[in-house]
Amino acid sequence: MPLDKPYLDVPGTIIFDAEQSRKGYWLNQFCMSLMQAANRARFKADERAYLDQWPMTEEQKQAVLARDLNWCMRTGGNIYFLAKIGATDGKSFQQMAGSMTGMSEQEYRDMMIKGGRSIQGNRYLGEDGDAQPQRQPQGKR
Amino acid sequence: MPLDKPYLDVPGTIIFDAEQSRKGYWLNQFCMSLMQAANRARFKADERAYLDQWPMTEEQKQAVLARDLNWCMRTGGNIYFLAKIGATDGKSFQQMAGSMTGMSEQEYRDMMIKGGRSIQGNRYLGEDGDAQPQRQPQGKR
Amino acid sequence: MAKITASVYTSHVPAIGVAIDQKKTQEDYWKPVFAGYDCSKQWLQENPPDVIFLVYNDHATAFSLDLIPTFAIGTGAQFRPADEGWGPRPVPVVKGHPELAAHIAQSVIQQDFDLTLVNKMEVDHGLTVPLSLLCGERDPLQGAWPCPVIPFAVNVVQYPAPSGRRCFALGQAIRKAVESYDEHLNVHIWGTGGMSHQLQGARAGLINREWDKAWLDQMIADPAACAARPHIDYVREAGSEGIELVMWLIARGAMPDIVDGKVQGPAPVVKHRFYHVPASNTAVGHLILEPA
Amino acid sequence: MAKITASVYTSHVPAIGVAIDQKKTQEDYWKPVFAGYDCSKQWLQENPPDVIFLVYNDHATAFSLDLIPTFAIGTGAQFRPADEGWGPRPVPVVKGHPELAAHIAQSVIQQDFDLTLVNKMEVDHGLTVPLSLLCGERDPLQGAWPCPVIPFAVNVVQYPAPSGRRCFALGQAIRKAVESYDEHLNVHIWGTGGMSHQLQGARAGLINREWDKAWLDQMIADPAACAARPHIDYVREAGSEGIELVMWLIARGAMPDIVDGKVQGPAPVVKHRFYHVPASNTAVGHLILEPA
Ligand SMILES: [Fe+3]
Ligand SMILES: [Fe+3]
Repeated sequence: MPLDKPYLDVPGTIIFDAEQSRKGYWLNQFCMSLMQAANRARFKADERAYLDQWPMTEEQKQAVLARDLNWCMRTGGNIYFLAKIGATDGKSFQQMAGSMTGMSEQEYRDMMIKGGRSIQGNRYLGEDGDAQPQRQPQGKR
Repeated sequence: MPLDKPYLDVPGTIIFDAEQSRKGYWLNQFCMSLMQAANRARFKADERAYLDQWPMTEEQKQAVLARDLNWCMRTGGNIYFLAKIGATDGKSFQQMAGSMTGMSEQEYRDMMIKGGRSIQGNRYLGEDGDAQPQRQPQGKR
Repeated sequence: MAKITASVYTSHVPAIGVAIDQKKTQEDYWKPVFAGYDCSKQWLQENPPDVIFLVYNDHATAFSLDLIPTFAIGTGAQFRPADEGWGPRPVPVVKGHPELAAHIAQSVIQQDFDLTLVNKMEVDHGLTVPLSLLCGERDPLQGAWPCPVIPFAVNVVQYPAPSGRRCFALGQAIRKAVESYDEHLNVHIWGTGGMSHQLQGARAGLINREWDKAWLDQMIADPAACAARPHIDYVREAGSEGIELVMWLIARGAMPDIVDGKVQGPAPVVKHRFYHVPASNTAVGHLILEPA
Repeated sequence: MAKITASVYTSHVPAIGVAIDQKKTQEDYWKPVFAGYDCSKQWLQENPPDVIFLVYNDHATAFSLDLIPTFAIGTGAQFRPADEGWGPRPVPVVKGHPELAAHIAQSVIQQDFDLTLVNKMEVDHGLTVPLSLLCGERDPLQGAWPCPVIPFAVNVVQYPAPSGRRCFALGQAIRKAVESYDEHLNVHIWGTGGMSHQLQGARAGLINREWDKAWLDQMIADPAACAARPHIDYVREAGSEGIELVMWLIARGAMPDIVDGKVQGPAPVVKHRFYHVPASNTAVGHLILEPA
């Protein structure tokens, strides 16, 4: 894709563009299916069997089973779709977002109450903010 | 609807705008259902019973049962939707279009072979072309 | 003739809906958020609209990857609250205004905006949370929203969203459309989403208070310059989901000080301005503007 | 870099598809219609595109009244021929070009066209009849269309369709998008539908030969003026379904003589021009233009 992608040098951030969308098509469509209570029940009853009904890659299935949202995103997932998995698990958006940082739930919540993550050092890849690759995972654990 | 509707003075012509679309919503959605062979079979087996599953007006149902496409259009039908009824009946687009003129199939076909209906007198309501209200229905029958 | 008499701007954080639905609005964490909307509720009661034109984005709810409209206008008679995975929110069905919606659609398409008309869709927290914030709790069955709502969904899920400039121009087209409607109607236009937030990856939780405040200042006073900002500014400075703010520019463009894309009248009156961090992952911004 | 090397224009009458599928092309009624495409088939073989960008309208097939996009671009990998009520046409599945389609979508949205992206849809006679006319019969299972096709659907079913001017501007945006694609690809753009026809009411069967010919002359030589014609001209002069002709202006706008909305280069070369009445209810028009 030769179009300009000025968003590739933002640390810790994957922009959901056409390329990601193509890659994640079935993963995201699987997520959409969890908007029906009956499907959520079927998924909970046997996650693997439910996933196997979708033409997702094995890696996408593993990422879902592991509830590793960063991994899901690398395989083309988008957070608004993936949120349906979290909802099925009874998780809040804050729990989901926090789970991608390596921080504990309490650490992430405290960071937000203190005003959220600072933009300092987190604008461009190569700076030294807490979202930069060299500082992952975050948190004390 | 206070928007300009410059198309209201064209004889023998209903433009499918938002107002018509609202009026014909369920009639047209019923027509869409005939794009599935199973639904066509159910409709053919008992037309009235099939129509009664849709929240159409009684007049719309009567218009469909009568296969009166002009009547269908007055109740909000659009020809591209109504064509699915014709298709279910095994009719061609030419048969459907011709059926709205009062001409016999042969008369309409002959008119088309001779170059179609003339625009003369058929641009504005009040002229004297063959599509004007005062000259309906057409055909020798 | 119909008229746009106010524009309202607010974040539409899903957790705010959860807090309302689970009666947590008086908890310490949530109190300051809802306090910021107390005078807005009062204002809405004193300035009741006949119709709300509500700009929001669908969060992978009504639109899957099968079909993604850039701009979708709800022309249907009603829109049910969607089940986003937690079950539908316990709020009333949203009644539309098919006649005005169809009128706006026709006018705006003829002004070269390529809308998608939607007669059937469910609406998610992007639309219902702002209604809850300004209208308060409403019983899902016995209750009702105070007036009809025309949902207007903007794609900000799959890149590229429409540009700020495009959204700003659209607001102007919507005002022209509303003002050409014969019936006397008092119309509010709401822009929702934002402000700074990021819901993904190692940068999740990003908040940029200074940027948000400067953006608000500029949007009020120099909206054409604000509309000229490229997407990457939002992503870099306000987080990947901060891009939702382009929707505020649709409402701002519909204010009567804007003529031919420029400020040509007195700035609108700021009836209320509120900013709070955090609500869940998000910086909450809220603004009420009335024509001068 | 990719390049638009030709534009093709043709009616897409459903009865033509039926005549092909039922092997009636050599009957007296149909012979002159298909004869008009003989040299086009030859031309296509001698000038094979890598991709066809095919502008057509959906005839209440993929899009019901639930959702009506003004402009929808097919970004999926394949598109099945639809069952329009007679059963699906026995023609091959249409393979898309997701990469180029997504590239064009992104570029054109950034040029302020508010597209709807569609990954899943079935295609009707509006798309498959032009392919059959220029590619000939193809076995639905063993056969294939000669190259990938990007479907581009324009709303002309529910009024208002996009204006001729909007369509003409869109064509220019599509050319810019194609020319910014890195891979070397030879792209044809096809505009389909029309010419004069009316399928409804007492005026059904209307044909306006003089108007059609004058319109073709003007579209070739003075496309900006042609694009300025209001919808009502088409309805009044070319029948209610004659409005489909606005789609031809998208293909015409993509020719390189058009810069900033005006003719600024030598007119394209007319490789072939054909006009015949009738095919079923319709005046068949067909044109092949190559950049000068
Ligand atoms: Fe949002
Ligand atoms: Fe057509």
